[in-house]
Order: sequence, then structure tokens, then C-alpha cells
Amino acid sequence: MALREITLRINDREYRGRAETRKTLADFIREDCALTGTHLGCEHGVCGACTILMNGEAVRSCLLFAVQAEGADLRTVEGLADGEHLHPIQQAFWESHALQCGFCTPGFLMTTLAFLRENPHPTDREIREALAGNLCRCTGYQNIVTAVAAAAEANLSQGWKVPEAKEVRREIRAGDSRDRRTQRAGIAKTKKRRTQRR
Amino acid sequence: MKPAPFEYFAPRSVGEAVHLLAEHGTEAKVLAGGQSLVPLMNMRLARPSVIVDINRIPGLDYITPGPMLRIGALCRQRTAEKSAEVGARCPLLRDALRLVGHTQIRNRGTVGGSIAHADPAAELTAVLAALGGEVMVQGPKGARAIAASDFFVTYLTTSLASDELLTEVRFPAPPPGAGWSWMEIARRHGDFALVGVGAVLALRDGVIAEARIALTGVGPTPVRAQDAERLLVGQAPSEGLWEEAGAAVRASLEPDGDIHASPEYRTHVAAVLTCRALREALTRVREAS
Amino acid sequence: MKLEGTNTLPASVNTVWKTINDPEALRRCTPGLKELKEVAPDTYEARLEIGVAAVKGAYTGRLAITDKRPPTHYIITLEGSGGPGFMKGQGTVDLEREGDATLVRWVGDIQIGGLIAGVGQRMIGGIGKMLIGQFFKCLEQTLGGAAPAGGGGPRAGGDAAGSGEVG
Amino acid sequence: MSTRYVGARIPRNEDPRLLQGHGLFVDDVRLPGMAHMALLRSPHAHARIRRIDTDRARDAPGVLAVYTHADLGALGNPLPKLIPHPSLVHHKTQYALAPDTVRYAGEPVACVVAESRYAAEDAVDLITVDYEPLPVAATLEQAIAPQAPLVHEDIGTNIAARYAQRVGDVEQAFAAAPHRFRERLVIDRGASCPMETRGVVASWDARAGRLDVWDSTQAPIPIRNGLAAMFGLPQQNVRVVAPDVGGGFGPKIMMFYPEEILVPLAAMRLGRPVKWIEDRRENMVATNQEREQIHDAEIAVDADGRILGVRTVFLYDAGAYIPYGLIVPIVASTTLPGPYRIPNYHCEFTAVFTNKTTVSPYRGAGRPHGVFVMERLLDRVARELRVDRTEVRRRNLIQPDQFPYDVGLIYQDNAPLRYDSGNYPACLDRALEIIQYAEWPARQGTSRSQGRYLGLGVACYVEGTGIGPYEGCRITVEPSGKVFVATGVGTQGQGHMTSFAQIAADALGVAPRDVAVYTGDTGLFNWGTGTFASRAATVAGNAVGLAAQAVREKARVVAAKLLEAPAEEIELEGGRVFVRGVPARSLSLGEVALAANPLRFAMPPEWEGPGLEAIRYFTPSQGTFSNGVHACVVEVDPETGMLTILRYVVVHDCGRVINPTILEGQIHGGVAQGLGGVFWEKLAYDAQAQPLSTTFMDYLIPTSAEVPPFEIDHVETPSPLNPLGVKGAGEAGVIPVAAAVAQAVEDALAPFDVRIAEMPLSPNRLRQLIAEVRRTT
Repeated sequence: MALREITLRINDREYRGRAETRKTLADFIREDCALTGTHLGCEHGVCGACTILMNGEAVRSCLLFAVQAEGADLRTVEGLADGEHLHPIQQAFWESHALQCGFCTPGFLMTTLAFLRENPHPTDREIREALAGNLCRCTGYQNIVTAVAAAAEANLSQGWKVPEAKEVRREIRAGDSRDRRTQRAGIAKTKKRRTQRR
Repeated sequence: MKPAPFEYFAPRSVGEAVHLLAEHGTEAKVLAGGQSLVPLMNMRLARPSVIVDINRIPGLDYITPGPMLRIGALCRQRTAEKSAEVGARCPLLRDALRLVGHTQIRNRGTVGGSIAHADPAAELTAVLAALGGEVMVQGPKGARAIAASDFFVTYLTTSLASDELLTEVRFPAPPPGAGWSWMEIARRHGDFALVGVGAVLALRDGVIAEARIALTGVGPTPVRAQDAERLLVGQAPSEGLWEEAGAAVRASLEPDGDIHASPEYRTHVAAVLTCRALREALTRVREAS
Repeated sequence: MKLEGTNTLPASVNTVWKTINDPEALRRCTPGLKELKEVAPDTYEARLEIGVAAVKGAYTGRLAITDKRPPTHYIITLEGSGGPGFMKGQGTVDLEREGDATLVRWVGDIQIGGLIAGVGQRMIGGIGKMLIGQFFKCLEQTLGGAAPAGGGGPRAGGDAAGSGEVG
Repeated sequence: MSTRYVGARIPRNEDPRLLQGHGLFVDDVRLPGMAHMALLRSPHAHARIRRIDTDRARDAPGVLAVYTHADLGALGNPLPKLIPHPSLVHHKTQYALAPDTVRYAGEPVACVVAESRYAAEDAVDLITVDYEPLPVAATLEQAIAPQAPLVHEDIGTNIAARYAQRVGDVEQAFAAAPHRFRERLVIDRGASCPMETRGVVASWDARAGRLDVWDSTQAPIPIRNGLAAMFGLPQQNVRVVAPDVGGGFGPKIMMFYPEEILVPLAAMRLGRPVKWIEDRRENMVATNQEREQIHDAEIAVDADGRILGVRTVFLYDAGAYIPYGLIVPIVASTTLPGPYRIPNYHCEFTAVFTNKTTVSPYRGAGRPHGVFVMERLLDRVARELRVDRTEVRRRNLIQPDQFPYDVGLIYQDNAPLRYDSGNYPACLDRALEIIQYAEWPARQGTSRSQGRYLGLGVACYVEGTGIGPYEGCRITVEPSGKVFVATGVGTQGQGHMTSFAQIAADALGVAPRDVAVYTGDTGLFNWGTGTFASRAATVAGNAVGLAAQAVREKARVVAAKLLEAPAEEIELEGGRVFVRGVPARSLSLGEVALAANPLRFAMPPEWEGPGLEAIRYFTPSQGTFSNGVHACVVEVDPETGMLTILRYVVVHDCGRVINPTILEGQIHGGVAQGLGGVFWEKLAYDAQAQPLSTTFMDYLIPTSAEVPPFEIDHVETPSPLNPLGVKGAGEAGVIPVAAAVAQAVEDALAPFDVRIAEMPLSPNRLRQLIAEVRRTT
């Protein structure tokens, strides 16, 4: 079984682990990094529930192998809120009743984050097409479209941003921007996984 | 739904990649965007024992303008779609790219990868065929160019040798003032089209000087509609002429059916879309002049 | 899935009959056939690798020739099961003299089950036709003396050149 | 009691957790030492198992166990029969693992437990099964034909049941009728496809003899009871938790699925927690499906289009097994009459086994079929008699003064089908007003002159909801002043954590955010049947109301002593308990809760025990009936057969509305699923019953780009059958969609004279229909 050391950043924290080369990035995030907010709805790249940001761009984490993300900077749904303060997109989803069972929601949030960065003033049609890569079975999409429009409004008034991929890449190359706390977290993760493997 | 085990290599140069391909032969698969390969691997329909991940090879993500628009093997579909050069020199490619999957797919998927995967329903294969483009490949014995007409062999199969790597795709820019159109019918936004048509029209002195038409979803490879093209050249554009071109396309196709569309449907819609594409292309010619 | 067609082969009915009963020719020309072991007259154990490009299925099963009416008629059955499910192909073959060539009429029925059926339906029909086409192309080459493509030609075996890099 | 919160648009209590990725879905459960299960499923739709060789799998790296039927021991019997019915003569259920015969492609044959799901799937590949393929009954017609291949050889037939119900004298009515029209109507298979597939995690504590199970189910308590029985454990030692469930839509009410037994079994045998998560391909073959029915229906009307009689004789595809009994076809036949007066009615169905995935209710559960048949018949009447389609409906609607209205049939809950209340004409008028029906001919004419083919459709329905037997609830006020509500129903996104909180908040004078609702955990509430048939808000909701009232009264009795005032003068408001008119003399609700649980000294007898806590049950004698009208405008491209939904209007009456935002969300989702089943979603099978659409690339769930915006309005006729006056709404959205769109497509394609008699449609099929008409004319 071909194991690889993998080091990557998720939500500005570094994670290190050892995984089979065939392990998908989605499984690595959920199992090895214990960030279970990223969901798997189809594992063949259609439903979008596993959408995350990789170096600032929305990607399907079920269609990447963890080894491919070595040194990458990822953002998952857990990295949206600022402590107790929901991100404006999360706030808009809450106020617009844009989720029911909530399983597809993380994917929609991450897609929206990348979309609004590129297109801050979308029309409803543009929103509907931008969201077409994410399936939702509960809401019929209408309230999600409303929420994304509302989030765009909030964006204009509050001007929130996500870190640009390039800056992050530089940090990674420097490789030393992690503090002790995250180092410990990284090591702890590795230990835990070893005990699980036995 | 988890992939079977494989050995993973991330070469840092084209030479290294080609060496790995030569070493592992048909057991090796090249991984670029992975948006078609990884689903097949997750479902264990594809079980390559070796993966050669070319994503860490520097300098392959370029778009170089020129009489031939040259797109490097690692240029993401999304990058090409947003590129000013592509928009200016090859709007047919840009319009087709917008209908490839969804943003999340195009952020990873590469132009070269889509061509090399050779899915006859994929937009880009028909764009390459319509424009009469070519691909550059690198093998142990060096580089060679393969014309689109020689490249696509059948479903998911090309004339790439197992030890060759596609390094660049070349799209000839249509003549100045040419009009273009991409038309397709897909069940849902972002799905593979049931039928897709790409058309390019150029006029000189009010008659059609050049006509290029290629279709997806109507055969084991993208289909160039040469009968229709011949029929158009030298004629003055007219609704009647479009109908004739559509009829020629209808007559030339023998598509297979699947659960979404019968051969009859595909043939019929191919003709309908051909007319519509030519109509739109002509409008663009007139807008240009 | 039903398929049918006719092919003209450049040899007498008797020669064609010999060829399509010759294990060596069958091994060479049946797309994806990796191994053929005779276990009884006209019954063989077969190992196949069928598919295109990266999408390959390994099957083990049997090839049998039944309902023989030399030199003009038989039914050939190829069935196997493996990781991706099962496949069964059956072809009724009739030979007919056509000048100094032979007209081959065939009616085939292909059944595919499991993974490939559920996922690959979009291409199965076309690929089935393609593989049968390769079978006859290979026979033609054999009879015409042209160099036959091994294992039914690289494409059929799925050890197809390239189509590697994937978008 | 004030109702500040019931009826208000309260944002959901459950959302902040889910929005931050802090939900707990079954796949998020991570236990130390957890092993993973994968299943080997039959690639054949019908085959005998000659031999299974698991040796190589057992020796594969990381493999802990491989089980076949031979290893199941006492659990090797057929799985429980869920809902018996006198007419169900052959109540066949499947085995956890197939013993000797597989009857649909996807039926479990063996399972592997390994250190990772990856390793488990590797080992599954190493199991070889020698199958003897058997002839297949792929379609309803094949299955009922003489000499048909038998799905279950031992019963000598593919017919599981025949059942008929009738009202009045149908033969006489038809004989005397001036007009009779016949239709053959077909509805094909669809899948519920919740975004979260099924999943089970089990953990066994041998010392405590305790089994903990996390299950993505709509019925945790029945699952707990069943597991206890099958494994011979006290119910109290088995805890089943349905944590956050990523959508249910019916198939997750099914019990037992094989994996719900195999996973606990493996956990107990291995002494390690075991997880199985269904992957999407499994979900498309191994999770129950629905919808396949063929109706031969006939309607008799007088010269003005008034209904004299209706009859339908239909085939119901049960799939390979029929654990859930006859619920779906019974619901179809009892939903068909809808909001119309039908003096004479005959419905008769045959439940048929086929070699396809088992069928059990999927959102709508037969209702869409009944409505499709009834509305298609009325459209035919309108066309033949040249009466406006809405006028035909209006002439036959049950009038507001006719309630309660007895249809004369027995409903799925075995109680009389008696509509409790409603205002059907009002809903129709409102829908026509919103869709601007009066201006339609002009608008359609204009678009036609521009070469566009637009069509409008209108359909009415009545939905039976809120059936028994019961649901219950325990409400506890803690010294913190927080209110805890525990109920036995599970929740799959319907917003119960909020709507139930609103009900309790009104009774106890607190804010909904101070009410924590717990559902789906057998450790927190012991009694319940589950979330199905649009019943949670009605049945559990009223139980919450009753329990909250009881706690309120207890609080007043306790406060009366503490505040030295008569109980009837004690008020609850804003989290405080005070004497009417003397707000100064007050305590917080938490203080009262603390005082109600003294450590020493005698307790006043009138307190009847400690704490502010009450358990109450609501046991409706019959269901309550929601209704509504859908209207839509569509555009068809006759050259390509492509369909675009331009407008979709829903006017809906589910009695008193608890939370309009949540209600509208339920309707949006239902309509989207309905639209899926109209043009995109079809489970294709080939002639050998091989499933051909087992991925999201071929099973087409509509996206935000296909689904239109919705326009929704409410009419409120409270139900007299429960204290809150509410009716169910969970399935409403999906029910009349096929009927409305079918009419709209016919309207759009009127120049081609196309008839729609089937669902789902597709671009290919619409083209075919247009071409066929062209050929025949």
C-alpha cells in the first residue's frame, strides 16, 4: 500500500498526514483532518456537495487525490465563519431559508464564495447557471438563488473577501508561517491516524 | 465508490513524463485535470496501475496567440474560457468552453485533456475538428504533430501512442470577419450535449468562401460535416441553403442511440442545429462587416 | 442489444468456414481475447479484456460453437463474468458463396450486466458494433493474407494507444 | 394563550450548525477503531447462486470479515413484513444477504468488513460468484403475461395482490351516461435521491450488552424495536439515533434494509464499531424506488361535463419484493377522486412482482398517479365537450358547505376517507388570478405569431395527511429556563427544530431560540412511528402543543404556591412567571423549574411530582386533508422537443400555517422533485432489467438552471380535527406537477394535436410524439 506524506493548509491551519496515493482529497479532509463539513453526495463529480476552494478556486474534492493537494491552500465550509460570526453568505443562506436538510449546503456556500468574488453583481440567470454544478434535493433552489443575491448585496455594502490564492501560495513556499499550535495539531492528527490504522 | 490502488508519479518535466509512460506502457494513465479520469477510477471502471500526474510540470499552462492559437497541455478550460486571446481569435472555442461541465469542472479540467480523452460528446473535440486543428505530442523519439482528422480514432481512443504525451493543442484562427456559432442540446445545463454543432462561415463578395461544420454526439468520434461544407462553399447564404446543409448533415450521419436520445432524434436535431448554427454564424459575419 | 450485418470475405466458403472454426484465428481475431483453452470440442475457456482506452473489463468465461451445419452455419457464443459484471455475446453466422468470395451474414445479441451497463450505456451500442467490425476486419486480413492485428487490434484490447491525459 | 410565534416567519434554529459544517450526518460519526463495510451486489436481475468463493477476499489485506447468507445464522430469515393487508396474499420480503436466488440487479450477496472502505472494496472485487442466469420479468406487461418468468417460483405467480374499492353503482352510471372517455396512462420509475445516501454505524459494548446505532432513517424508534427483537436485546439496551439526515423523501422510512442488520451484526461479532455508507451507485439500485403504474381509466359525464362515474383498473409494479405492502397503490386509488364530486367510482389494482428494485413510498407515494389520471380524464372531457378546462373542474368541485365530505372509500390508515375541511373553489380562483388565466388566449396568440409555442396548465388535488396512529412528546423546563422538547419522529430537513419550538414557545411564554428540540434519538424519547405521510407537523406538532399546555399548567400551580396567588391568576410571558396585573410579583421560568424539584421537605400534593415536565400524545382518529391548485406556463421547442418551465404557481391550503417560510420551502422542494419526474428523471432498465441510469450523469436531477422561480399563495382553512388546526404539507408540492405540465404541454403543442398520456417525458419523446401525429395526419 503506497503511503505518502501529505502537508497542506486548510482554513489557514497546516495539516500533515500519511495517506494512500489513491485516497481522494475529500476523504483526506473528512477522515485525516476531521473536517466533516465537506460532504460526499456522488463521488463522480456531479452533485457538488464536496466543493471546496483549492488555491482560491472552487473544485470538486472527490475528483482530486490527496497527494495532488500537497502544499496547496484549501478552504472548506469550516473556514467561513469568523468565530461565532457567520460569514455574510452563511447569514444570507440562514435569513433566506436556503437550506433544509443542509447536506448540500457546504458545497453551495463554497461555490457561491468563489462565484461572487468573480461576479459581484450577478443577475438571477447568472446565479442560476453558476449554481447548476451543485445539486439540492430539498429547496427547489429558489431560496438559494435569493440568498446568493442577498449575499451579493452584503458583499457590496461590507466588501468581504477571501484571501487571493497567490498570496497563500507564497506563504506555503515560505513554509514557516505556521505557529506552534497548528504544528501540534498536525502531529496530533498523525498520531491519531496511526493508532486507527494499527 | 473508491478507486483501486495505483502507483503515483509526479514528474517535473515532459521528458520525465514521457520516460515514465514508456516505462509503464499501457498500464499508465496520464492525469491532468482528472475530471473525466477520476470519476472512472472512483467507479473502478478504469484501474490504471500507474498514474503519471503532469500537474507539477512547469510551463505547460500557456496560451500563445498567432495564426495558430497554441494552448499548453496544462491550460485549464476556465483559463482558456476567460482568456482575451481565445475570445478574440477563437470565439467558437470560448463559446464551446462555456458549456463544458460547470465552473468547478473547468477550474481543473484542461483543454488538452478533454481532447486526449476523446469523448465524442465533448465540445472541444468538435471545435478542434471544425477548425482543422492539430495536437503536438512528445514521445521517446521526439515530437510530432497530429492533425485532428487523424487524431480521433473511436470512443475514448486516439492515435496517441502509449508512450506519447499530448503537450499542446493548436486551433487555427478563422479568417478575419468570419462568423461562428456553437449550438447544442443538453438535457441539463452543463451535461454532455445530446448533439452539438460548431460552425464557422467566411464570406467573400457575398458568397460563402469558407464553411466549417463539426458535430458531437453523433458517432464514435467528432464528425466533420464535409458534404454540407462542400455544398455551402461558393453559394450565396440563404435560408434555403441552410436547409440543404441541414439535409446533407442528416444524410451523412449514422449515430448510435442511448437512453437519452435515439439515432433518429440525434440525426434530426443535428440537422436542426446545423441550420441554426449557420444562421447565427451569418448574423455574426454581418455584424463583423 | 441486437446487432446484425453482412461482410464479404475474400475466400471460398470452405476456407472461411475453416478459419472461423480455427481456434488460432478466433484467438487472434476475437476482440480482447487474451487466452483460449479448448476444454471440449468447440468449447473453450476464455480470458478476455474488453473495453476502450482506460475503461477495461477483465472477464473469464467460455467461448462455444454450437448448432454447426458445415460449411455454412453456426452459432458462436462468448460469455464471461468479472469485476465490472458480466457480458454475453451470441452470433448466428451464415456463409454464402458470392463469386469467389464469401458473404457472411450475422445476427448478434449482446447482453451486458452490472457496472458497465449502469454507467457506460451511452457508448455500449457503438463499442459493440466496433468490436464486431474489428472481428471481421481481422478475419479479412487473415484470409487476405494481410498482417492480422493481434488480439483483435490494440483498440479492442483497450490497450489502446493513449487517450491517456484526461480533462 | 397568545400565538406570537405560531404563524411567524422565524429563521430556523437548526441552521447555524449546518451552515458552519457542524452538522452530524451518519458519515460524520467517527469512532475509535471503526471498521468499514462494503457489499457485493448481484449484477443479474434474476439468477440462481451456484457457488460463492470468498477465500481470496478473506485473505486480502485489511480484511476483518466476509459474510454470506451462510454466516447469518438466526438472521438468515426473510426480513420483517412491514405493513400487512388482507388482500396481500404473497407478502414477500428479501433477505439480508441472498441465500440462493437474486431477484434484482443490486441485491446484496455478500459483505466485507475491513480497516477502510478502500480495502473493503478491494476485497469485494476478489469475491467470485457463480450465477446461473434465470429468465427475467422486466416490465409489468411481461410479468403478468401467461408463462411469464416467475420472480418468486414458490408462489407460482407474479401477482402479489388484487384489491378493489367502489362507491355507488358504476356499471349503471356508465351505461346511462351520455359521454364516456377512456385513457391509458403510464407513469415510469423514479428515485428519491436524497443528497445524503443511506448509511449505518453500529457500536457494540459487550460488557454493558449495549448496542448503539446511527442510522440515516426516517423511523429510528421502529428500527430500535426491530433490532432489539432480532438480536434478542432489551429495547432499553439498544439506542438508535437518526442524527442530521440529509433528506429522506420516503425510502428512508423503509425498514429493514439489509445493511441495517448487517452493520450491527458485524459490530457485535467483531467487537469493533462498523460503518457502512451507501455510495451513489448503490443508492440507484439498492434504495427503494417508486412511481411505476399503468392505468386503464374511464370517465362518464353528462352533457355539461358533470362527472357521473370514474373507473380505473391499474397495474402497480412492486419490484422484486413488497415489504411495505399495498400503501402506494391504495394511496393512488384513494387520491384519484381529489376535490371532485364523484358519485360512482371503481378502483382496482393488481400488485405485480418484477425483477427490479423494490418499491416503497417516495414523496407523493401514489398521489401523483391518482391526480395525473383524474386530471388527464378531465382534460379529455373539456376537449371533447369543448368546455373550458377550468370550467369543467369548477362544475365538479366539492363546495365549502359540503364538509365533512365522505368520499366513501377506506384510506391508507384504514379509516374512512372523509375530507375534514377546505375551500376548493377559492384555491382555483386564486391560482387562475395569479397566472392571469383570463388573458391567456391573447398571450398565447401573440407568442404563436412570434413562432413560440407556449402552453398553460392547471391541476387540482387533495392530499391525505397527518394520519395516526400517534406521536408523542416530552417537554422539560430546566433551571436554566431553557425548554427541552423531545419527540419520537425523525427529521430530514423539514425544520421541526423550529416549528415545534414555535408551538412550545407560545404555550410557555419563551422565545423559540430558548426551546431546544430533539428528534430521532431513541435515548431521548421512547415512543413513535416515524416521519411519513406528511404527518410530523400534524401529529407530533399537536403532541408538542398538548405537552406544552400541561407544562404551562404545572408552572402555574407551582408558581401559585411560591407567589401566594391563585393559579388561575398566574401568567407566563417573556420567560417570566407572574401574577396577572402585578408583574413585580414574578419569578423566572427557570426559578419555578428549580423550585418544582425540592431536595427536602414535603411536596404539595397538587404538584403531582417533581419538575416542570410533561409527556403527552396525540392520536388522531383519521387523517386531515390538505388541498391546492398548481398552474404553470411552459414553452416547447417543437423542433428539438426541449421544454422550458416559464412560470409555476402554487395555491395551497394546509390549514393553519406554523411557519410560512418553512412551508414555502417544503412546497418549492416538492415542485422541483415533481418537475424532475416530468422531464428529467427516469430510471431506465433494459430488456434484461439491467438498471441503465445508476449515476447522476444519467439519472438527471434538475439543477437551478432548469427549475423556475415559484409563485406561492396560501389559503387557510384550519382543520377541525386537531387543536392547532394544522394539516400536513410535506408532499404537497410534488403531487399535481405531472398533471399540470401534461396539460400545459398539450396546450403548447395544440397545433400539432399532441396527446400526453405518460410521464416522464423527454426531448426525444416529445419529438417522437410530434412526428407520430404528423405521420398519422
